[in-house]
Amino acid sequence: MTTTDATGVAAAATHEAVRSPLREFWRKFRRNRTAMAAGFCLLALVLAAAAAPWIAPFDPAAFDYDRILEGPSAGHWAGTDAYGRDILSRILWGARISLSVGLLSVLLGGGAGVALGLIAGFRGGWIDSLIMRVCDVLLAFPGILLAIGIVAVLGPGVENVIYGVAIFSVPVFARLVRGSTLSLKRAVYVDAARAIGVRDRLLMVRHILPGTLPSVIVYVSMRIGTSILTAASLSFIGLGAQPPSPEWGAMLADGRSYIGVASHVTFYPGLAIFLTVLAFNLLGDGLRDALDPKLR
Amino acid sequence: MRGAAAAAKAVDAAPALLSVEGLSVAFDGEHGPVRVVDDVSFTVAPGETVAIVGESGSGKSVTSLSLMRLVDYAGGRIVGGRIRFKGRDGRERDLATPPAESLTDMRGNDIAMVFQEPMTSLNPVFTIGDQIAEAVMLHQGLDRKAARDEALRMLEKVRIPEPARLLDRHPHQLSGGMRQRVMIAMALSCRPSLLIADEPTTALDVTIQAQILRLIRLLQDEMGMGVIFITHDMGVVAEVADRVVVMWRGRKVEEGTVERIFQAPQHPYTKALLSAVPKLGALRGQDLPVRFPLLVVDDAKAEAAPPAPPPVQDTVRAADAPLLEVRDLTTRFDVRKGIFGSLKARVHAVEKVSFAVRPGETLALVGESGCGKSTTGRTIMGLQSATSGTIRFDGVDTATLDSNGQAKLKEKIQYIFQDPFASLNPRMTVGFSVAEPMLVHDYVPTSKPGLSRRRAVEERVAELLTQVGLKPEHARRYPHEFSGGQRQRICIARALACDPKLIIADEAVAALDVSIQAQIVNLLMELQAKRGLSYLFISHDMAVVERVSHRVAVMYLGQIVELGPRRAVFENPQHPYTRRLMAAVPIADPSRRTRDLRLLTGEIPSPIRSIGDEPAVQPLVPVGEDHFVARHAVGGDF
Amino acid sequence: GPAFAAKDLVVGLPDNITTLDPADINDTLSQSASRTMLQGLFGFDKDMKLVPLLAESFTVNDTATEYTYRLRKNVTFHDGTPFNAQAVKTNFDRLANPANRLKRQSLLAMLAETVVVDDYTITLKLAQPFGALNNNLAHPGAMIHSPKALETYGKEIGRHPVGTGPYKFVSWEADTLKVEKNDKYWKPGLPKIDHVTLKSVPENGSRIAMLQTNEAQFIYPLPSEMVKMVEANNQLELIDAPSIVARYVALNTMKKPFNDPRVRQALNYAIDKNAYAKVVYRGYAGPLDSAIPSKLGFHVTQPNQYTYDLAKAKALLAEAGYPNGFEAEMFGRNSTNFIRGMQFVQQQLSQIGVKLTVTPLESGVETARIWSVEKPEDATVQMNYSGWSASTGDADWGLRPLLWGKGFPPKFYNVAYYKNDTVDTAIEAGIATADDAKRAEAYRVAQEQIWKDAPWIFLGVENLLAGKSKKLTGFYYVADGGLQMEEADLQ
Amino acid sequence: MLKYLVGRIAGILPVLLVISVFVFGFVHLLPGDPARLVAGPDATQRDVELVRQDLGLDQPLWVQYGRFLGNAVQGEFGRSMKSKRPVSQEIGERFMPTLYLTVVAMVWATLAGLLIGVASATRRGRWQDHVGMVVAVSGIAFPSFWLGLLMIDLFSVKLGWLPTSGYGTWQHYVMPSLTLGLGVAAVMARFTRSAFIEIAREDYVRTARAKGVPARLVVWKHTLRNALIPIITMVGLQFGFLLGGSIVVETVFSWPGLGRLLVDSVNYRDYTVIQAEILLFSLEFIIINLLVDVLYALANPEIRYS
Ligand SMILES: Nc1ncnc2c1ncn2[C@@H]1O[C@H](COP(=O)(O)OP(=O)(O)OP(=O)(O)O)[C@@H](O)[C@H]1O
Ligand SMILES: Nc1ncnc2c1ncn2[C@@H]1O[C@H](COP(=O)(O)OP(=O)(O)OP(=O)(O)O)[C@@H](O)[C@H]1O
Ligand SMILES: [Mg+2]
Ligand SMILES: [Mg+2]
Repeated sequence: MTTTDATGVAAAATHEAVRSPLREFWRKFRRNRTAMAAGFCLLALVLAAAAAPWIAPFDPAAFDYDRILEGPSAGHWAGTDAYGRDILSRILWGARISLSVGLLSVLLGGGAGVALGLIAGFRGGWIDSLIMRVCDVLLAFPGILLAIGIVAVLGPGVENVIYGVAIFSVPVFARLVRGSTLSLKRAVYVDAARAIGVRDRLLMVRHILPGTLPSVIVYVSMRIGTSILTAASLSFIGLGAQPPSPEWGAMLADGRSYIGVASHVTFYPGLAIFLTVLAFNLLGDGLRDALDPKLR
Repeated sequence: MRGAAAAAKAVDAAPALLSVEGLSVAFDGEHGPVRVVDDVSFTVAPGETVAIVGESGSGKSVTSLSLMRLVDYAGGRIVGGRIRFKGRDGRERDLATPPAESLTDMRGNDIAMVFQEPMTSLNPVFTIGDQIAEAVMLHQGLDRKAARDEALRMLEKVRIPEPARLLDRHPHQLSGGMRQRVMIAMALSCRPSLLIADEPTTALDVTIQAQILRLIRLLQDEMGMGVIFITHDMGVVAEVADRVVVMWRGRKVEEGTVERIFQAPQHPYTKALLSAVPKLGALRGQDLPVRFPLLVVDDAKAEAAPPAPPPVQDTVRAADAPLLEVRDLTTRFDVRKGIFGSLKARVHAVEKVSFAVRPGETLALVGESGCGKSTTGRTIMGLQSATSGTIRFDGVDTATLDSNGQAKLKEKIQYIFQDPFASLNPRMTVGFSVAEPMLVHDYVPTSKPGLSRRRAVEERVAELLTQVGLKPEHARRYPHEFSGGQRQRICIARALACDPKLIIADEAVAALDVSIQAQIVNLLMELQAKRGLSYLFISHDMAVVERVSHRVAVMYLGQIVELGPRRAVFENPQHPYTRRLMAAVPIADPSRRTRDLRLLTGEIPSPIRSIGDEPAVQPLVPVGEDHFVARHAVGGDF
Repeated sequence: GPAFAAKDLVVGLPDNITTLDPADINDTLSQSASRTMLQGLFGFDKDMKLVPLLAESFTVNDTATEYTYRLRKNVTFHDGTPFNAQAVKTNFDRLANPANRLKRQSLLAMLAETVVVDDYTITLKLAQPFGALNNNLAHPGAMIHSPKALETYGKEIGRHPVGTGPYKFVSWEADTLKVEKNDKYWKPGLPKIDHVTLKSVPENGSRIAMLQTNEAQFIYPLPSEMVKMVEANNQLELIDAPSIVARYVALNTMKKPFNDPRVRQALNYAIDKNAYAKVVYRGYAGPLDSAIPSKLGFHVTQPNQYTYDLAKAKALLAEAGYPNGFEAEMFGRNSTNFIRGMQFVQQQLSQIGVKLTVTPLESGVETARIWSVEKPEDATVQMNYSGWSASTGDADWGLRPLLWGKGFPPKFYNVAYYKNDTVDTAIEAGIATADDAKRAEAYRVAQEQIWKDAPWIFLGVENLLAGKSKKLTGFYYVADGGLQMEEADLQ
Repeated sequence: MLKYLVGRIAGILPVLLVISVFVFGFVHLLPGDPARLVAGPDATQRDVELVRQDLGLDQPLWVQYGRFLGNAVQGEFGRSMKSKRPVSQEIGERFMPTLYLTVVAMVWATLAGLLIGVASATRRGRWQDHVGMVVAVSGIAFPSFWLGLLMIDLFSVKLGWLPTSGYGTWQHYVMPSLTLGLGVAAVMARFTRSAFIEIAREDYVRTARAKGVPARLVVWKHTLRNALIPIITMVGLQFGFLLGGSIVVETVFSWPGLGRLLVDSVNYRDYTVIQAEILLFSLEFIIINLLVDVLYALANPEIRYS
C-alpha cells in the first residue's frame, strides 16, 4: 500500500485518529490567547451577573439621599448615582438584563435574518425580491415607531424588548448573508454537492451557511453592543426594563446629564458596556479564526 | 537535437542555476511539525529540464512551492536545507532563509510557476487579459496597451481559440484545459530564468500538450531558461526531461539522466512506476478492456503482482436497454460584454450530441481541450441547463423529474469533477465529504451488518479511503491539507460511496502517478465487473482510455465526430482529428523524442459564434460495425 | 471705534421653533421667539405682572361681558402699516373665528363681537362673562400681526411674522431664527441689540459648551445638575428663580384605593418634599404649598402642610384599611426628568408599603392612555406624574383645567377625576367676574378645599434655571418659561 | 442584467405603493392622537376638535389615504400637521445637511475601516491586529453622545478650535462626521479583517504572489477585490442608516438633519411627515440596495441575477 505521510510522521499518525473537529476547534481556539481572555472575561461576567444577589455590595435599588452623586470611594467603588444608589451594585444586577437582552435579541434576530438571507440569496427570483423588499422597508422603518407599535401591541416588558431589538437585526443579517450566498452558491463544491443529490435545503444549511458564518459571527459580536444600547432607548419609551431596575444602557442615558459634573455616573456603565462589547468582539474574532479550517 | 549526453555535459559545464541542498519542509500538525519534504537535494542548470516524478503526495508540489517560498503562505515552513539560486544579476543567494515577503522581486522575475490546479489558481474576479497583462507589465515593463497585445500573443501561442475575445472573459467561463493554458501563458510571459511547471498539461489533450511542450522548449532554447517539470506522464518525461528526480514519501529516492532512469531504474519505486506506465497500443488486437498488471511497492520493496493474468473486462450487457441515453444535446453559453452588455455571441459548447451508455459499459469521451466534454457531463448532471435535447436515464427523461426525483437520480449517477480541489467543500472534513452521499441518500452500507448506521458509514468511509490509497485517519483532515492527486482520489472515493450505476469521471485520474493510477483504474474496472457499473470516462490520456473503455466517442468543437468500439477507433481512426490525436500521444521512451517539431500557428477553430451563425452538424454515418463518423470539415479535411 | 461694533446676541434654545404665528402656537419656546417681533394689547413684565403694551387703558362693565380698550398711538408695524383699532379687529376676528382653526382660538372663544369705536378705541363684546380677559389678551396667542402681512402671506404667516415688536424678522432656517433691531420701535432707546439669533441646541451639554465658548450669551433651560458648570466659570451667571410649573402626582379619585381621602393624604405625608427638591432638582425647586404655585395670581399658602411624617402616613393608611400598603401603577412622561421624579416617588412610597410600578409613556401613548379616554370609568390611569404651567399666569388656568368637576378628560385635564361641588362653584365664580376681590375669595375657597381633599400628591415647584454671560443685561427669563429680550444689552 | 435592472427600477413604484399602504396603516394604528398632541399640552377639547378638523383627521381613513396618495403623487406630501409647512419643504431643508454629513462620514470611515481591517488581517494574531480591533470595537462600544460631548469639551471649550455645534462651514463637519463615522469605521474594519483572512489563503492569491505582484498590490488588488462582497453589503447598509439621520449626533451637534425631524414628528404623531420620511427612507434603501446588487455583480463576475 502506498502511504502519503512523510518520514517522521509515524508517531503523529497514531494520534491522527483522535483529531475530532471539536477538539481541533478547541485546540486552535485555545492558542488564541486574546480570545481566551475575552472568553474568560465574559464567563466571569455571566457568573457575576448570576451571583449578583450575593456579591453586589448594596441593594441596587437602595436610595441614600445623603450620598448623592458621590465619586468612587472605599464604600462605593464606582460611586453613587443621583439617588445615592451604588453604581457597582447596579452594574452587577444590570448585567443580567443587559446581557440577556443583548445576547438573546441578537441570536433571535440573527437567526431569522440568516435564514431569510440564505433563502433569498439561494433561491433568487421573486422570493429574493420579496424578502429583500421587506428588508428594505424594515431597514427604513424608524426604530422608535416600531417600538411604540410593539408596546402598543405587546405591552412593556423585558421580553418584548428582546423581540423589538431582534426585529431591528433581521434585515441587516438577511442582507449580509444574502450577499455572501450570492457568491458562494456559484462555488464548484456547491455544484458538487448538488451532483451528489443534496437537496436545496440541506445545500443551503450545510454548504452555503458555513461560508457565510465568518461575517455572521463578526456581526453578531458587534451587534450585541448595539443591542444593549438600543434596549436602553426602548426602555425610554416605556418598552424596556422599568425603573428602577438597573439596565446598563438606561444607566448610561440617565447619567448623560451628569457628564462634566459627575462623570462617573456614565463612566462605569459605559465601561461595563465597552468591556463587554470588546470581549464579545475579541471572542468573535477568535471563534471566527478557530472555525476557519485554513488557519492553524 | 540535444542528446542526453549533451545535456549531461551542459550540466557539468554550466554552473547550477538552482541548487537545492537538503531541503526539508514541515507543516504544523496537531502534535508538532510534520515533515512532508525531507532532505531533498537536486540542481538545475540553465537551459536544463529536470523532471520530478513520484508518487502522488510525495512532496513534489510542496518542494516546488518552497523554491519560491510560497509554502510559507500555505502554513508550511522550511525547516532545513538551502535553496541557492543564481539570479539575473549573477548574484547567488539562499532563498531558504530570508522572510518570505522579501522575495517578491524574485518571484515571477527569476522564477515563475505553473500551478498544479489551474481551476483555483486564477483570480475569479479579474479577466484573463488583466491577469496575463499584469504579469507582462510587471516583468517586461510594457504599458497597459502593449501588455495586452503581448497577452494576446501569448494566448495565441498556447493555442487558445479566439484569444482576443478570451481576454475579456473570466476564469469561470473557461474549460479546465483553457485555464491551464492561461496559467502557462502567464508564467511564460514573465520570461523567468527558472520555470517550475507543476503538472502543466494534465488537462490538455495530447495535440495541445505537444504544442505546449514545444513552446516551453523554444523559450528555453531562446533564453536558457531552466525548467523543473513535475509530471506523472512518463511519456512527457521521456519527451522533455534531461534529468529525472524521483520522489517517494517526501524523499528523493533516485536521480539520473532520463535515459538512465528509463533504462536502468534502481529504486523499487522507480521500477514499479515504470512498469506501470500505460503504453498506447498495449491492447492492440484486443476487443475488450484489460486491467493493468500491478506491481505493489511496500516499504521500499517491489513485489510482483499476483501472477494471474489480468482479467478481461467483458461486462457490457448489450442486450439491455441503454442506461444513459443522450439525444441531440445542445448547450450554449451567452457571451456578453460588461455587466449591462448585450448579447454578442454564443459559445456552442455542446452541439447536437447523441450517444448512449449501456449497462456495464465504459464509454470514453475524448477530444480537444475546450471542446465541450465537461459541459456535456455537467449538463447530464443537471448542473447546467441544456439548450435543447433529451437525456434519459434508465429510460426516464430527466427533464420530466421534479426536484425530488432529480435528487434521487443522483444516487445512481455520480460525477467526478475535473477540478477536485474546488469540488470539495473547504469547510468540511474530507471524511464528511466522502460520507455525504451516503447520508443524503440514507444509504446503508450493506457490507457492514450489525453496526449502528453512524459506525457503518464511518467504516465505509475508511474502507473507501483505503481503496483509493489513502488512510482512514485522513478522513479528519480538510481538503487544503492534501496534495492534488490525493484530492482527486478523495473525489473518486466520494463517487463510489453509495454504489452508483453510472459514474461520469471527468479527468478523474489525471493527477495520479501511474502506479496509483493503475490501481485506481483497476479498482474502477473491478467494480464494473462486480456490480456492472457504467462509466462515462472523460480523459485526455489515450493510453488509459485504451485500457478502460469499451467504446470511444471523439468530440471536436462541441460535436461528436467519431464514435465506435475502442478497438475500431484506436486501430482504424476515421476522422482526421482522431488520427491527429493518436499520432500526438507521447511515447515513454526517451530515445524516440520528437521535440523539434515546429510550433503550430494560424487560425484555431473556435466554438464561439455570432448570433444566428449556427454551426453545421453532420450526421454520424456508419463506417463499420457500431462505428460512426461525422463526415464534415471540422477538425481537418477528409 | 468699538462703539459701532454690532451687538449680536445668540440664545441657545432646547428645541426647535414650530411656527411664528403665535395664534397657532402652544409651546413656550415659539412664543418667546414670536415675542421678539410681535406684541399684544397686554403683556407680562419680568415678574409676570400684567402690563399694558399696545393698549393704554381699558374699561369693563360689571358683568365682565364688555371690554373697551384705548390703543397706543404712533405705532407702526415693521412693514410700515400703522397700528390701529382696525388692525386689532382683524387679528381678534381671525383668532376668534373657529373656521380659521387656530390653536389659540380658545383665548377668544367667548368673543361675540369686536367693535371699532374709532381709530384707537376698540370694544370687545363677550358672549358670556369672562373676568380674566386681559390675562388672555396678554397671552402671546393674542399678539397682533400686521393686517397687511396677514393678507399677503395667508397660511404662511407663521414663516413671515410682521409685528410691532422690538425686532424684525430676518430669516428662519431649520433650527436657527435670526431677527434684527427694529429702528422704529415705539419704546424710545430700545432695543439695544442689533441682531439676535435663536438657535436650537437640544443637547444640554452642548448648550452649556456654547455658553462656555461664548458662542451663545444665554442658554436655557439649564438642567439642575449642570448648574455647577456655570458657577465654576466666572464669565457666566446663573439665573435661578421660581417658576409657575407645579409638579404633582394626580391620583385617580374614582379608583380604589385613591377614592379614600385618607389614602391620598397618607401618600402626601409619605413624601419628603425637601428630598424631592434635592434629588430631582438638585435643590433648585421650591415647595408646592397649595394647588397652584405661589407665582400664580390668587395663590394662598395653605396653613396645614403635609410635612414628611411616615408614622402619620402609615396610620392614615391603616385607618383606611391598608395597613400593609397596596400596589399601584404610576404613569408619567418618558423624559429623563420625569423618570427621575417617578423613581423618587416610587422609592418614597415603598417606605409605607405602597409598591409602585413605574410606566413611562411616550407622548402619543400618553394621549391615547390618558387624555383621550372618553368615560371616567374607562380610565386606566391610577396615578399620573405630571407638571402644569398655567400659561395665562392666572389662578383660573391653574385650577380649571385640572381640578374642575366638569373638566374630566377628554374635555380638560382633570385626570384625578376630582369632583367637589365647593371647588366647582368657586372655580366658576372666579371666572365669572373681573372683580379681583371676588376672584381672590373664590380661589381661596377652592384652594383650601383642594388641599384638604388632596387629589394630588403635591410635590414641588421647580425653579427656572438658565445660564447667561455676565455681559448680557436686561434679558429676562420669566416665571412662565418665556424669554423677554426687549431691554437686552451686551456690555 | 440590463433586463433585471430595468425590472428592478420599474418595480420601485409599485413597491413604494405597497409600502405607502403599510406605512399609512401602521402609523394610523399607533396609539396617539395627533390632534391632541398638535393642539398642545393645555388645549381644550374644543381646540383639539378644531385641530382635528383642520388636519382632516375626522374623515374616514380611506379618504385620508386618498389625500395622502394624491399629495404623494405630486411629490408634495401635504403639510406638516405640526408646523403646517409643506412636508416637502420641511424634509428638503434637512435632507441636504444629512446627505453632506453622511457622505463625509462614510468616506473617511470606510477608508479608515479598510485600512485598519487590512492591517489587522495581514498581521493576524500579532499586536497590530489586537490594537486595530480594540480601536475598531471602541467605535461601536463608545456611546456616541459621550464621545460627542467629550470632543466638544476638548476641541471647542478647552482648545477653542472648532465651533461647538451648528451647520455651515467645514469646521462644523469635523466633530459630527467623526462621531458619526466612528461606528461605521468599526464595522468596516471588522468586516474587512474577516473577509480578508478568508481570501488571503486562496490559491489565486498565491498565483498573484508567484507572478511577483508587489505585496501591496496582492493585498489591495487581488485579495481585497475578492473580499468585497460583505464589505459592500455593510457600506450600503451603513450609508442607508446614516441617510436616515442620526438622532444622537444631530442632537449633540445641533445638526439640522432628518433624524431629529423624525423624532419630533413621531412625538407629535405628525402623520404626514412620518409617512413622507418613511417613504423617503424606503426609497433610499431601495436605491442603495439596488446599487449594492449592481456592485456585487461588478465585484464578482460570477454573480448573476435572474
Ligand atoms: N497544508 C498542508 N497541511 C498539511 N499537510 C499538507 C499540506 N499540504 C500538503 N500536505 C501534505 O504534504 C504531502 C506532500 O504534498 P504535495 O502536494 O507536495 O504532493 P505531490 O507530490 O505534489 O502529490 P500530487 O502528485 O498528488 O500532487 C502530502 O502528503 C500532503 O498530504
Ligand atoms: N460558464 C461558461 N460561460 C461561458 N462559456 C463557457 C462556460 N463554461 C464553459 N464555457 C465554454 O464552453 C466550452 C467548452 O467547455 P468545457 O469545459 O466543456 O470543455 P472541455 O471539453 O471540458 O475542455 P477541457 O478538456 O479543457 O476541460 C469552452 O469554450 C468554454 O470556454
Ligand atoms: Mg502536487
Ligand atoms: Mg473539462
